[in-house]
Amino acid sequence: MSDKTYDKQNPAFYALLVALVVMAVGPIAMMLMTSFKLNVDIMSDTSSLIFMPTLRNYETALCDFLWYEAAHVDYCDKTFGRALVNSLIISLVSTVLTLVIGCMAAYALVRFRFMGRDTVSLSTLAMRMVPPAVLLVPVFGIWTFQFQIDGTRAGIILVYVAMNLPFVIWILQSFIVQVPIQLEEAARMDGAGPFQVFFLVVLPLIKPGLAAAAIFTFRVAWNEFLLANALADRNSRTVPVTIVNSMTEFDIDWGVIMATGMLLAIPPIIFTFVASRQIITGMTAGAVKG
Amino acid sequence: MQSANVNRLTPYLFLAPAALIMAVALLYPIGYMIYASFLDWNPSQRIGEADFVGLRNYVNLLSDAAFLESFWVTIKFAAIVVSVEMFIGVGLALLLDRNIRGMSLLRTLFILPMMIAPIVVGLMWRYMYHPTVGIFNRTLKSLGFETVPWLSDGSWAFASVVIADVWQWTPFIFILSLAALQSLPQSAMEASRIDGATGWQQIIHIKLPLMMPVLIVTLLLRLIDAFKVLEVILVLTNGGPGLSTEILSLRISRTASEFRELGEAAAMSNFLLILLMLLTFGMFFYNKAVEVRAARLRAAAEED
Amino acid sequence: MPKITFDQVAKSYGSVEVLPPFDLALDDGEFTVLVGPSGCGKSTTLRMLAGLETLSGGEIFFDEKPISKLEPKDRDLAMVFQDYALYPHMTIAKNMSFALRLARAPKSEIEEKVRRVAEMLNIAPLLDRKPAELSGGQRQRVAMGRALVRDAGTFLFDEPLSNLDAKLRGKMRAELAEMRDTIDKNMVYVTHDQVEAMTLGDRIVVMSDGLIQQQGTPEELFKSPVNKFVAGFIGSPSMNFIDGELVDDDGKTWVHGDGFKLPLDLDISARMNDVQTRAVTVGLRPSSLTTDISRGAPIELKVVVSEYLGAQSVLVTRCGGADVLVETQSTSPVRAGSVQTFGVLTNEIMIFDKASGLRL
Amino acid sequence: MPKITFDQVAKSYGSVEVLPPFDLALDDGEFTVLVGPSGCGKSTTLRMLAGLETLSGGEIFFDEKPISKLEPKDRDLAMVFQDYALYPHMTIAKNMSFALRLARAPKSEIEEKVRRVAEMLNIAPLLDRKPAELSGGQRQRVAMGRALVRDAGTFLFDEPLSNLDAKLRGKMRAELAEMRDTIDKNMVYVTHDQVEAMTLGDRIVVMSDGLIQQQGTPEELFKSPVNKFVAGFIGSPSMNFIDGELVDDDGKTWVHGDGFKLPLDLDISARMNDVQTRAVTVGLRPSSLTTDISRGAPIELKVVVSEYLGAQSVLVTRCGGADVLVETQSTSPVRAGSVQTFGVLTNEIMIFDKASGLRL
Amino acid sequence: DGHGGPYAPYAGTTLVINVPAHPHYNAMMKVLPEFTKETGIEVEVDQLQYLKMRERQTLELTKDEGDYDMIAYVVFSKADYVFADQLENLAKYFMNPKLSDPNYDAEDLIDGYVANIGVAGGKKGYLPGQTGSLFGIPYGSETSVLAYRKDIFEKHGIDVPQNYDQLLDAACKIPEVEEGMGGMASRAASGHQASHAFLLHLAPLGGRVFDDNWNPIINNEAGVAAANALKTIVDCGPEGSQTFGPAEAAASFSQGTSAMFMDSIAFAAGFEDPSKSKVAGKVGYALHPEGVRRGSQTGGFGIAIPKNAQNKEAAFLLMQWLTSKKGDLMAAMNGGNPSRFSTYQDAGLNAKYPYSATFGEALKYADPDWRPIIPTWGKINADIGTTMSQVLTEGLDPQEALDGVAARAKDIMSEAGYYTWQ
Ligand SMILES: Nc1ncnc2c1ncn2[C@@H]1O[C@H](COP(=O)(O)OP(=O)(O)OP(=O)(O)O)[C@@H](O)[C@H]1O
Ligand SMILES: Nc1ncnc2c1ncn2[C@@H]1O[C@H](COP(=O)(O)OP(=O)(O)OP(=O)(O)O)[C@@H](O)[C@H]1O
Ligand SMILES: [Mg+2]
Ligand SMILES: [Mg+2]
Repeated sequence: MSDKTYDKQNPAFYALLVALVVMAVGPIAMMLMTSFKLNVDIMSDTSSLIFMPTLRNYETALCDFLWYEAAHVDYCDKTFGRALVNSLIISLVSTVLTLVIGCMAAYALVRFRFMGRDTVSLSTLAMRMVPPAVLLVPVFGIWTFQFQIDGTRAGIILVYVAMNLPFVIWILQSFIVQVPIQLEEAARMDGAGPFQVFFLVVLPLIKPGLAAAAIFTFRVAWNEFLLANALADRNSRTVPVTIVNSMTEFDIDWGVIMATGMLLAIPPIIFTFVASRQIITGMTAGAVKG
Repeated sequence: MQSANVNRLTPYLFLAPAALIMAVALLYPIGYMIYASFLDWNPSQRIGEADFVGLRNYVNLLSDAAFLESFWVTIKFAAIVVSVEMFIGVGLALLLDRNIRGMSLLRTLFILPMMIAPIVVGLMWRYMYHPTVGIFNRTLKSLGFETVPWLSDGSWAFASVVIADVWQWTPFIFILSLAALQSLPQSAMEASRIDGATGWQQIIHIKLPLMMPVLIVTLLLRLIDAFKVLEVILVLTNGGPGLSTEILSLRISRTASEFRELGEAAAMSNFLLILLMLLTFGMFFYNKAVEVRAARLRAAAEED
Repeated sequence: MPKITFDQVAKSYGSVEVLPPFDLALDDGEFTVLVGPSGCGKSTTLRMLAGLETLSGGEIFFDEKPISKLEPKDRDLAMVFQDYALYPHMTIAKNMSFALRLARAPKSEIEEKVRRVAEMLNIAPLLDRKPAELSGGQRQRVAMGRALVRDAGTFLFDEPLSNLDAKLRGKMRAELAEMRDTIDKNMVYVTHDQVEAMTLGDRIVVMSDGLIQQQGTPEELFKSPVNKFVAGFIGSPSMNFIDGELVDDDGKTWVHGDGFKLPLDLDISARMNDVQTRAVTVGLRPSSLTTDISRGAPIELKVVVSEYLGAQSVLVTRCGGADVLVETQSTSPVRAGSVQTFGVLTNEIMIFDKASGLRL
Repeated sequence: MPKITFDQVAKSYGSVEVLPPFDLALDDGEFTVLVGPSGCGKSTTLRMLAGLETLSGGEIFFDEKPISKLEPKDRDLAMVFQDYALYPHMTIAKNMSFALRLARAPKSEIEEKVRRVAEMLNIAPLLDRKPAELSGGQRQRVAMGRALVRDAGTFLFDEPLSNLDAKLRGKMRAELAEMRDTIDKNMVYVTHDQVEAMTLGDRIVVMSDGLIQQQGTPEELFKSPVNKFVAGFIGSPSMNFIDGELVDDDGKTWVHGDGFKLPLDLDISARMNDVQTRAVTVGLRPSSLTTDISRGAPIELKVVVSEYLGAQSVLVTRCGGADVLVETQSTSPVRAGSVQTFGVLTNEIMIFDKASGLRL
Repeated sequence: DGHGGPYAPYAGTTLVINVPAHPHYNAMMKVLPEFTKETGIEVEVDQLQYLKMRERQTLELTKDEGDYDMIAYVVFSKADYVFADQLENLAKYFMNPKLSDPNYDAEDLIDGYVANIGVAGGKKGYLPGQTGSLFGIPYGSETSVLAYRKDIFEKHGIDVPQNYDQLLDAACKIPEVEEGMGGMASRAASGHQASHAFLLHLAPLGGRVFDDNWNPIINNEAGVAAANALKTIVDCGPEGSQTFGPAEAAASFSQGTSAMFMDSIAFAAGFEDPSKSKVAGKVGYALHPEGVRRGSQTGGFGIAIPKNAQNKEAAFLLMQWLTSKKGDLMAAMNGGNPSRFSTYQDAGLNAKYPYSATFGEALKYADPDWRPIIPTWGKINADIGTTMSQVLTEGLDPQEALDGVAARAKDIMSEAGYYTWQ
């Protein structure tokens, strides 16, 4: 891995790459650009590239964070900051929990032969199929009337963990299968118990899979709207709920929407940058002869 | 392969947290929902107050043209987006699994679409599809072409929704395939180069077969998710024009919140669930059958 | 250190029986070598002992205690894997200290042990690398080191030296031999290399096709192999086999064959009297043939090739249809293509039943 | 078949230089063996030739054509990997036939070739298994088979026999030797085993620490090693080295050391006259010492251990501070612990510069 | 503390109220500090997007102890909440002398709004009548007016449409005379929006969804006329009209790509804001044109006290204060929509928002029965919406489309038991 030489590629490859990057990131770039435009500019017929950039849309979105009063903002929602904290806590905690718990389950499913393994992994998958729209009402009812954890962050975390688990389990299963069993045997010979084998040997080796799973889990937890809207009360509300709630039908202010969209997108983007670094080539090289 | 003497309880210990959470927070609500599909239940009622109507909801659905239409739209949508995304996603992963400068940045860039909240994606594309100020029509116009009724014509709207979904979800396939590719045994790849495999042959004979477990899982997950797409379509077309983009989950969601028919929504979900189950079981057992067949062939080969 | 007993242990993979039920007892503190050709079930036996494979039948006892239900970590073992099985995400130092860290040994002790073993294995400069950055032999030494730092009751080695050069191998062999003598541990050592087996083992178990052919000290195996397989496997270059017939003549027993007639020594011919079979296979070690014809019964062989090995050369000669290897000093001038008379040390001749391969 | 030339080829991993620039020319149709201790850069050299590692410097030529930019598949090579590198998802048959299938060879031809090679390698019954279901040695044979079915111009072998037992190894060695003689291919063979190197190589390249120490025929290397390293590496058991001093006495050159005085033969002492150094290392092969004192200059050695190897035994003896190995027939009765006089064949003594290790 | 009178017992209480994100309620936020100052009652506001608010309330109201002391509800939620018995009947508060303000002047509340939003249990169940009672008070209610481009109409000598014929003529004439400009921007997106747009024309053209016996009559001539009117409007409208929601339609008008816009009065403030609109100052407002009759829409929000509220009496005080003459005017001055006739007549308001007079006039024709607010409405509404969208985009014949709607509506109504008494 210390081999820092890079393969040379032909120009067509780079051209293709550029095209792909434009396709992937273009809409986002456009969103970014639009977020610096006034609505008048957005709606005008003139070319979309020449305009006067403005921070007004961000001022509107972040009005309660500003140290000054933005002149044009006549009504400011004071809950954005609180929602940000909620979102961060909920997404991070649920991501970590999901990964740890999901990973353990996936490992058990792959490595141990026990009664009903197939059943377990199938029903795991089946559970992923239930649309959240349908779960909404039962979940609200159960959380409120039976568990009495409605309106708490823990309550929301619980749904997210449950919702994401099937996915994480399934995806990690296929990565765990690829870990050479000899390594686990070696660890067992070295005196590691099942949990140590798992945490010290298997977990570090499926980092690419974990990173991928983490990205998805975080994304769901960060962006989820429906259930959060039903379960959260004023104090545990998350950013998407806050944002959706501040949109009215009366004027779609594209600038502000794009600005808040950007703000909503930034944490997962950062998370992606961090996590995708873990997707490293050739983790298991040199481990065994095979 | 299988380890010996593992403490009998260990697998259960590993499974326990996941099982517990899923039972409490997923299975239980699902059971609730299945029960609800036999009720005439509106969301202002507690479940106890709802009337039991037996199979009425199911019977109604089968004769509901709108439901059948959206069932068909759903299948069409899922089939198209999943095949397109698999094709592009796996292709991209194969293309980008190289050791070139700035690769990690590139990889991250390709993942970005997926990270944007679906609501925002919907809004973003709706803006781009905007008949006059949207970038597509604007570009078409400035190049002297006819503008396209992106969202206001049934077939175009369907295509537009597909495009947006492909844009957002191809990265899902991409990132999983890439992760899979990168944990393939390097030595096998080297051996195939010596064996004279061209790039394509390596892909077909070594990479794809070795990635297969991950690919199958990815495909299934994506398929399931395609059946669940909601927010983007909600924002883009709200199922219209007409019913041309009203996929089942949208219909379920509307049935629950607009029509306030929780029982019927639950019944619809169960239809969806059954459909997905059939798909999954199909794929699962196909795999099993292939494995078993291979094992039998091997056993047979050993006997003689 | 426990006495290890295999009692009717067997192993099948699905319908393939790789090890039919067998018994084996390894004495406390003994250095046992399992040796046999590739695929004969050596690794499988070792892995069952380690607890990495389930038994398909029978039971293994440590002293009186049945252990087949115990976890590997509860069996007090250290093991070197044939395919290394290094932790790819840990440095070499971390790889080697993993077991000690699990056992919560004091840090200074861990460092000291790792350093000592690494030096012994010539891998001290590599301690900060990852396995992917090592050569094959270096990886094998790390695998070895990982076992050696530990303080287990039983050490299991699965071909730990196969990727090392002769010199290093010699050195490692010496280290192992010293360990064998100085510490009171059970060692079970798997190898396909009979030289290793001979130099290291207190007791050697020769396996073939899942069956134990013979066990005993190196000398027993060399001097009194029970059958053709063992005779051929032990000793290098390996024993020559030529088909022949027992013929009583002149009060002596002879063995006649295609192109040769050899008299048997008295003690051998005495044993031959009880035997019905006349169709036999004659076993002759390459070292039982000498260019000094005065020292044995004469035999005429056509020299086909002379393989130069340094001080010795091995002559490939032909006797009737069979190839016969002869070990000579490189100094003795023998030309390929010539027909030459060699002396057979008749006291070293071995006679095997041609049908069953058992030694007579 | 091309003539392969390495021109100032070098390799570094990051800041670690594992191979300083070197030249090497392999003649067309030659069987070249790279031999050297573990970690000396053999595999790296081979992998650069195969196109699996980039060169950090220099160029490799096939005849006149620079090939370092070519893809492996365009170099017309077959290779056996040290770590097998089997395709885990294919059966053994598929593994072996992969290259042929890629080359669109006719089906019957593929089957025929695979069958033939599999039989030669004793793996015919395993053709339908997957690699995970094989033993270590079986996997190695599959790796070998995968290369042998091919019809490439150059064959690369990276320790292809390390996991095989002596008998199989002998057999494989013979097969390779036959290939060497019958087909006109380049073969480059990496091994740490000098016996393999000696028996197989037309030319042997001895490497150590990334440097080529000497190249030549087996006999050249055994008889005229250029330095202590080569002398010690080639030959088994390896050469004994004892420090000493050159002393002129009585018109003869002697070498004196701790506990011994040996006269040098005339041709050796003649060479010593030109040499300034007096501090030297004496090299004595274990086979240059004999229990038959009449045959050489006498030397008294204390026998420490006697290692039984079958026909031969190796005596570990002590001379001053140094260990000296002596090869004897197992029949000669030598007791461990006793002090014994041995004869030194003085014509086989080698003298090395103590400081530089170069042979004088 | 210093708060005397009726508010004293509740000073220091904190009320939690749930309101939509909507310009009117943004205006309310600005007057709340005044309420707190006057009464010592603190108010915590939970503002949500209105459809999401409805979902949340639906769940919230089923709890034993609710979080909200007062809620603002969407007009069509009235049926659901009242039917599920989740709102306080306001009679007992108005009867309580300690709470009820004698100067409240309920007669001044716009009667169409009260009928539409506040009362349930009378005629047809959702309209006032002898058996009806009050569950909420309109707050942030709306009706429809026609906004048009004065400059364009002048330039081409087009008269402001008084009736539907003129309206449709104007709508299709404008694209011919003014290049790149659509006639009228209208909602048309599949679902609720298309349905809304259709119903907007149905009432003035003399139609109804049901007759008095709950038989669907949506497919009668009036219905077909309304559908054709909508189709004409959309066809002559700006590019991409078929997918417009209210925001796009309004944007089209405010960006000058269409000459007319007929929708809620709540949009007016946006048209007059130069930072968002290119047509500020060029817009004229007129009454919803007459068809067979006049009949503009009624909609918007009302406020009510949930059955599971914790501070019902203080909540009533807030409700009363907000909808009092003073409160209503304050909100209106901050850009809210008045709920009282007197507010529309206020000189200060007319000075600040010149269009107020027209809006006040429009209210006289506000039709509380332009759509039926019954529990099954959601489903029928959605069906009208999708079917209408098919008419607009796929060329489905209006008569055929409406026949289909009528048949399906009949089934729905039958199942819900509306024909039990026939
Ligand atoms: N990726 C790497 N990064 C750093 N050093 C490396 C890397 N790969 C190999 N090396 C070092 O290069 C040297 C030569 O390695 P190589 O694999 O060629 O040895 P070798 O001669 O084949 O040894 P062996 O007989 O043990 O296989 C070794 O010292 C090894 O540690
Ligand atoms: N998972 C498996 N399924 C079927 N057969 C197997 C499996 N693992 C091993 N075998 C077979 O069992 C036999 C014994 O294997 P084992 O690994 O014990 O051999 P070994 O004596 O260690 O050989 P080597 O010296 O080549 O490593 C072999 O013939 C092998 O093919
Ligand atoms: Mg083995
Ligand atoms: Mg190597």
